[in-house]
Amino acid sequence: MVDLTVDLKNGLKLKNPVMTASGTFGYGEEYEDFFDISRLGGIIVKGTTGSHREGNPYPRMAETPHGMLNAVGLQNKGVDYFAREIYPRIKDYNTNLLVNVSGSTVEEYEDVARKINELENIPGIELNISCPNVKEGGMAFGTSCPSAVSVINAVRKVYDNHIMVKLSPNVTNVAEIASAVEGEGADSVSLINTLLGMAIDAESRRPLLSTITGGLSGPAVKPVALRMVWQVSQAVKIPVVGLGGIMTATDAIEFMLAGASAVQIGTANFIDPLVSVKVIKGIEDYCERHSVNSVTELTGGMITD
Amino acid sequence: MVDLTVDLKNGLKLKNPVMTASGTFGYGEEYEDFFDISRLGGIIVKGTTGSHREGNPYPRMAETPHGMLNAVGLQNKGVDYFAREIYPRIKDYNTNLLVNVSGSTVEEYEDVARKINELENIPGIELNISCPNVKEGGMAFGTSCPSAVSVINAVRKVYDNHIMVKLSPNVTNVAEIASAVEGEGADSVSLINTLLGMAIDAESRRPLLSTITGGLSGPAVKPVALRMVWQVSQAVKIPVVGLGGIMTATDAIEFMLAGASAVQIGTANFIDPLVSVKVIKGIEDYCERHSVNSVTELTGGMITD
Amino acid sequence: MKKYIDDFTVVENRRLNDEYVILTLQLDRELPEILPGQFAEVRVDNAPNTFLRRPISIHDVNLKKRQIKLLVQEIGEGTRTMGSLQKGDKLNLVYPLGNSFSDPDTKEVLLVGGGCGVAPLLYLGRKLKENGITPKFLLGARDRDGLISLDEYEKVGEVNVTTEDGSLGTKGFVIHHPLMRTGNPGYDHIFTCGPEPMMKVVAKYAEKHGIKCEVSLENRMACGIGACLCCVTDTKDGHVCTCTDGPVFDSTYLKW
Amino acid sequence: MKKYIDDFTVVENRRLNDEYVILTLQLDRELPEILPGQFAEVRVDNAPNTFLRRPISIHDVNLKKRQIKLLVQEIGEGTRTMGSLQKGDKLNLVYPLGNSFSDPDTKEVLLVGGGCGVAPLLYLGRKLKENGITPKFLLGARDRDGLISLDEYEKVGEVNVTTEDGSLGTKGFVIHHPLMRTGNPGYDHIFTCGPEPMMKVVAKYAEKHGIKCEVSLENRMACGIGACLCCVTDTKDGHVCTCTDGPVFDSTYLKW
Ligand SMILES: Cc1cc2nc3c(=O)[nH]c(=O)nc-3n(C[C@H](O)[C@H](O)[C@H](O)COP(=O)(O)OP(=O)(O)OC[C@H]3O[C@@H](n4cnc5c(N)ncnc54)[C@H](O)[C@@H]3O)c2cc1C
Ligand SMILES: Cc1cc2nc3c(=O)[nH]c(=O)nc-3n(C[C@H](O)[C@H](O)[C@H](O)COP(=O)(O)OP(=O)(O)OC[C@H]3O[C@@H](n4cnc5c(N)ncnc54)[C@H](O)[C@@H]3O)c2cc1C
Ligand SMILES: Cc1cc2nc3c(=O)[nH]c(=O)nc-3n(C[C@H](O)[C@H](O)[C@H](O)COP(=O)(O)O)c2cc1C
Ligand SMILES: Cc1cc2nc3c(=O)[nH]c(=O)nc-3n(C[C@H](O)[C@H](O)[C@H](O)COP(=O)(O)O)c2cc1C
Ligand code: FES
Ligand code: FES
Repeated sequence: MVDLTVDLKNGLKLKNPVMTASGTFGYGEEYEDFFDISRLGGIIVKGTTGSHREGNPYPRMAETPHGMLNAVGLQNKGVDYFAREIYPRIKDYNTNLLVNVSGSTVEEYEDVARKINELENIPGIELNISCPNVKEGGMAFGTSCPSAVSVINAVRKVYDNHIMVKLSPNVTNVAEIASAVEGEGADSVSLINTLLGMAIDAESRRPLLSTITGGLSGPAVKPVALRMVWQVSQAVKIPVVGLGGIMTATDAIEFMLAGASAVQIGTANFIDPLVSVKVIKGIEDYCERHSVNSVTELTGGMITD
Repeated sequence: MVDLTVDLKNGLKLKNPVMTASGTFGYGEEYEDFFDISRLGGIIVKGTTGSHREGNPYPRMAETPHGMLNAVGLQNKGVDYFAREIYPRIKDYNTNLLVNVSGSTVEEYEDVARKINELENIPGIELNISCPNVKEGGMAFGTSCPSAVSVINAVRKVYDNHIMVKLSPNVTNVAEIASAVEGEGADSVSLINTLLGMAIDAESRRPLLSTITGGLSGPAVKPVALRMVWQVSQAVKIPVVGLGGIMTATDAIEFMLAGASAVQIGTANFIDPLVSVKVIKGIEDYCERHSVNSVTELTGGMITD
Repeated sequence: MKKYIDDFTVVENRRLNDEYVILTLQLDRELPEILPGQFAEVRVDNAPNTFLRRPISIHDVNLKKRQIKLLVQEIGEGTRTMGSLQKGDKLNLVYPLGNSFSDPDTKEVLLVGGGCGVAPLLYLGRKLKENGITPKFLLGARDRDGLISLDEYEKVGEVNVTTEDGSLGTKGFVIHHPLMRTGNPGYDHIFTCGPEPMMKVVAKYAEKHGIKCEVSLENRMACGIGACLCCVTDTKDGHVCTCTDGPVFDSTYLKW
Repeated sequence: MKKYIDDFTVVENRRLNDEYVILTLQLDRELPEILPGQFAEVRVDNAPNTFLRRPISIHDVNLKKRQIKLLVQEIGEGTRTMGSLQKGDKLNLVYPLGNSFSDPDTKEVLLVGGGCGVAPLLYLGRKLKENGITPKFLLGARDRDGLISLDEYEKVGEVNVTTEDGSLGTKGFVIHHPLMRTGNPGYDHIFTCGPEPMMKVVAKYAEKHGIKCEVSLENRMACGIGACLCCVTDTKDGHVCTCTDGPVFDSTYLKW
């Protein structure tokens, strides 16, 4: 029997290293028809902000080679609505529910985190300082050390449980930012959020997204994500959660070998709603085949002699 | 009849906007069997350094979803060998030959540029301050404004003809770097060079490249490239040359609509050695179909109202 | 309604013309309930540039044979790959998705379709007929070749057609058909699916004459199940998902 | 040698076993000259995860019929897609690529192959025979199922085999075959193609006994024509391209 559990510390224990990524798995409910979602290591729910947001105008999505661009722009009904209407429906899932927290100002991050702090069955938040699809805040916080630090510092004061910080890949030196947020008390980092991209329809000469640019995800970005996970895991001591283009168990294992303690699956859920359970099973099979007793042995297991 | 000519200024006039990208088209000779390479708008020959370089150990290549990683590491026989042995063989091609110039130090860039300056049939150089596959110099020059500036400044003093500066996508703010090199007298900028990526073989647990990380190219990177071309073309007045994942005429047209005056084709040459002439033809057809008299009308023609 | 992921087997690929095929797909067990207006997210294998699933309406359902039909218009790599499927090939569907056309309060209904928007109207018409309502169809196309398998619709109700070039039926758009002239139109509920400009004029006409009008929207979809929020449309309640709150909307609810 | 890009038509796909197929491809015009040891870069369509071409050796050439054969071992998506091609399908090749096995100065030659490395040896053997040299083959595999279409090789020369499990021929690796024992070996030129560890022991044996040895290397290739410099191998002259300076090298030239 392979031990699939992973302890990300400060209250975040996963039954297996597979979580679903924010914005791609709704509140979990959307996938209930397909499988028992309590089998997941964790679910990161949608990006949540201080108040209701309509998100960006339509169109918000474009397909690209082995990937997609989105420009959802954090559409959500705000943290109070979440706490009142959604939390009661989902709080008893037997898995880790993390709320992806976003904001336009440091105060907004703080406000949302404080309110989530009061919800008992939420073991942690994922601080999204890397959303490329909002005009204010979002990615701007995650692309420089001082601004990243200011968010973590403020949130750490009001939030007791696990803080996972989601990093932007749209930077020159991701390891530097990871170290900075580690220094402010982040419990873990997750990466990557989407790469800023763009698509045009040559016939109409118009951008395919209402916002012109959007966030690129899917297998196309996997090589970049893997490289960043490797760089960050060498720079920090806190656990690293890897994501970006994971479609199969082999992809997930690659992220763990590069240094991730756990992984998240995003875009792949759209193509195969069952992908996350298949990945869990595939990791287990791999461990058995390679006589790995605990999945934690994979973390950073890349051989580079 | 569509006018396909593009004037990139300071001596670089293209018969059409399609060039081939450095490191993917050898010295042109490799493709002579397939078509008349004088039909190209230009050829950017291999990365050339001050002296002979063996490049990185094998393996140097890995396939990724809709892309590839390479870690060639600027293997070349040095500028003197180029001037003595290769230049005489290729100098009479009836197209623009640009030499892609690389170095580990500012002096090396300067040295190579000075020597190329003496070769009559080379209308320009492409300054590669963005190679991710060398230990020293390379991308390091292209990821901060001061170091980029130092290279352009030194080379501008010794090189009279067209200087195209090739930018790295591995930065937080590519427009800022583009503006900085424009300020130092660059005649044009080309982008993107490869995105730093990585691939692992899960079974052997080893990286697929000898250098662990390498440069990602191909359609996977196109959305990022297009976005950067758009950002840069709004920030500078000098011409922008767009590349990254172009496989078809439609892709090339998208780059022009986003702001490119010309394009380069890289990885696609490996899949279809005839791709560049097909793209030229496709651009011409598009212009006819859309009643565009001069291809220059496409540049920046994206409609964003 | 519970959603499923299933591999269907292609039992027939009937090519109607250059552009359109009807795929008949069979399941190896009982079909779940499927409502008219619902769609499936189809996974397209072996199409190198088709990454996401493709939303396709349920064109027809035969519970006894455990078969569904898809009417596919080939416009890109995904739909062309579907169009080239052969008997025995597998096709993976996430289904049934979306809401559905409502049960009308009246017996006088008009089903207006254009282009591949005629797809969901066949199953809708059949269901209406089962419930004792004989619908009228008004189908529009560029030319006679664009009007496909009319015989199937004729089995269900009266079929009226328009073509832009006048090669069949009334010349012009659906809105130019006598059925869409003012004065007692003989129906008080319209269901429409087709190009957005068409649906907009139909909806405007309906609103003007106090006729209830339900439209079935298309949108760029990634998940099809309400998880990604990519497919929003603007309504009186702000942005809602076309894939779960729709694809069928009362026209007056939309910010058109 | 001039290189070409051509669409070939599959005229036969002969499945040898679970793992191997032989594709016979026909050109609609005269074939250019092709040398033994050369390869083609094959474009694999309809395989979503196969982006680059795949290098495959020329297994056999029939100028009169304008046909070439490829022996394909299915190990991944690209080769599996090739293996599933059917009569009438098209396959786009950039060819002929690389150098070739040399013309030996002797009449006593041994062709040593392992796994899918036997592929180029058939055409080589046939060419040698045309030039009055009857080659000996020594072919190795894991088991008897790995030894494929031996009859074709037997038409050309004496065939000796080894299998790791002893299910056919000598038990062990090619190096364990009597032909590879010291003492008058009866040949003074070896051509070998197969897994690198196999070629290394063969080359070491040859060097020790003063026998000339040419090896055909594999490598990860992007362009196949010397443009990308991805496929280097380390030699006495430093890094050279396997695709243009090779794939055939004198074993003493390599830094093994
Ligand atoms: C709820 C719903 C039901 C549908 N029912 C049917 C049906 O029954 N039969 C049918 O043939 N088609 C139907 N469609 C449309 C179908 O989904 C698209 O034609 C298909 O996704 C195109 O895929 P492709 O790979 O062939 O083309 P692509 O190469 O992806 O696209 C070709 C062109 O079509 C545009 N396009 C692609 N997808 C859409 C879309 N969803 N909406 C608008 N434009 C798009 C692209 O921008 C591009 O210009 C439906 C769409 C929706 C949302
Ligand atoms: C000059 C040359 C001649 C060849 N001749 C033949 C031939 O006649 N018949 C034949 O079946 N094969 C031949 N090969 C090998 C063939 O190119 C690979 O098997 C093929 O590219 C694998 O593609 P795939 O998509 O099936 O597998 P992939 O999914 O790409 O790879 C499957 C596994 O094989 C490894 N691999 C892929 N390509 C290579 C390679 N080029 N070298 C070593 N390992 C690789 C991958 O790392 C992976 O572990 C030749 C290779 C070269 C360089
Ligand atoms: C439609 C969509 C919506 C997303 N919304 C969010 C979000 O609200 N918050 C966030 O941190 N990341 C969001 N992301 C990013 C993903 O969580 C993930 O970081 C990214 O997609 C890369 O992973 P993938 O390639 O597995 O999808 C979104 C991604 C997509 C595709
Ligand atoms: C094998 C290979 C070698 C390359 N060598 C160089 C080089 O020497 N100098 C350089 O500036 N760019 C080099 N590049 C980068 C390309 O010129 C180009 O910027 C990049 O591949 C993106 O374009 P593409 O997606 O069309 O290939 C190389 C790319 C590849 C794939
Ligand atoms: S397509 Fe994902 S929410 Fe509608
Ligand atoms: S494969 Fe490109 S140089 Fe050999």
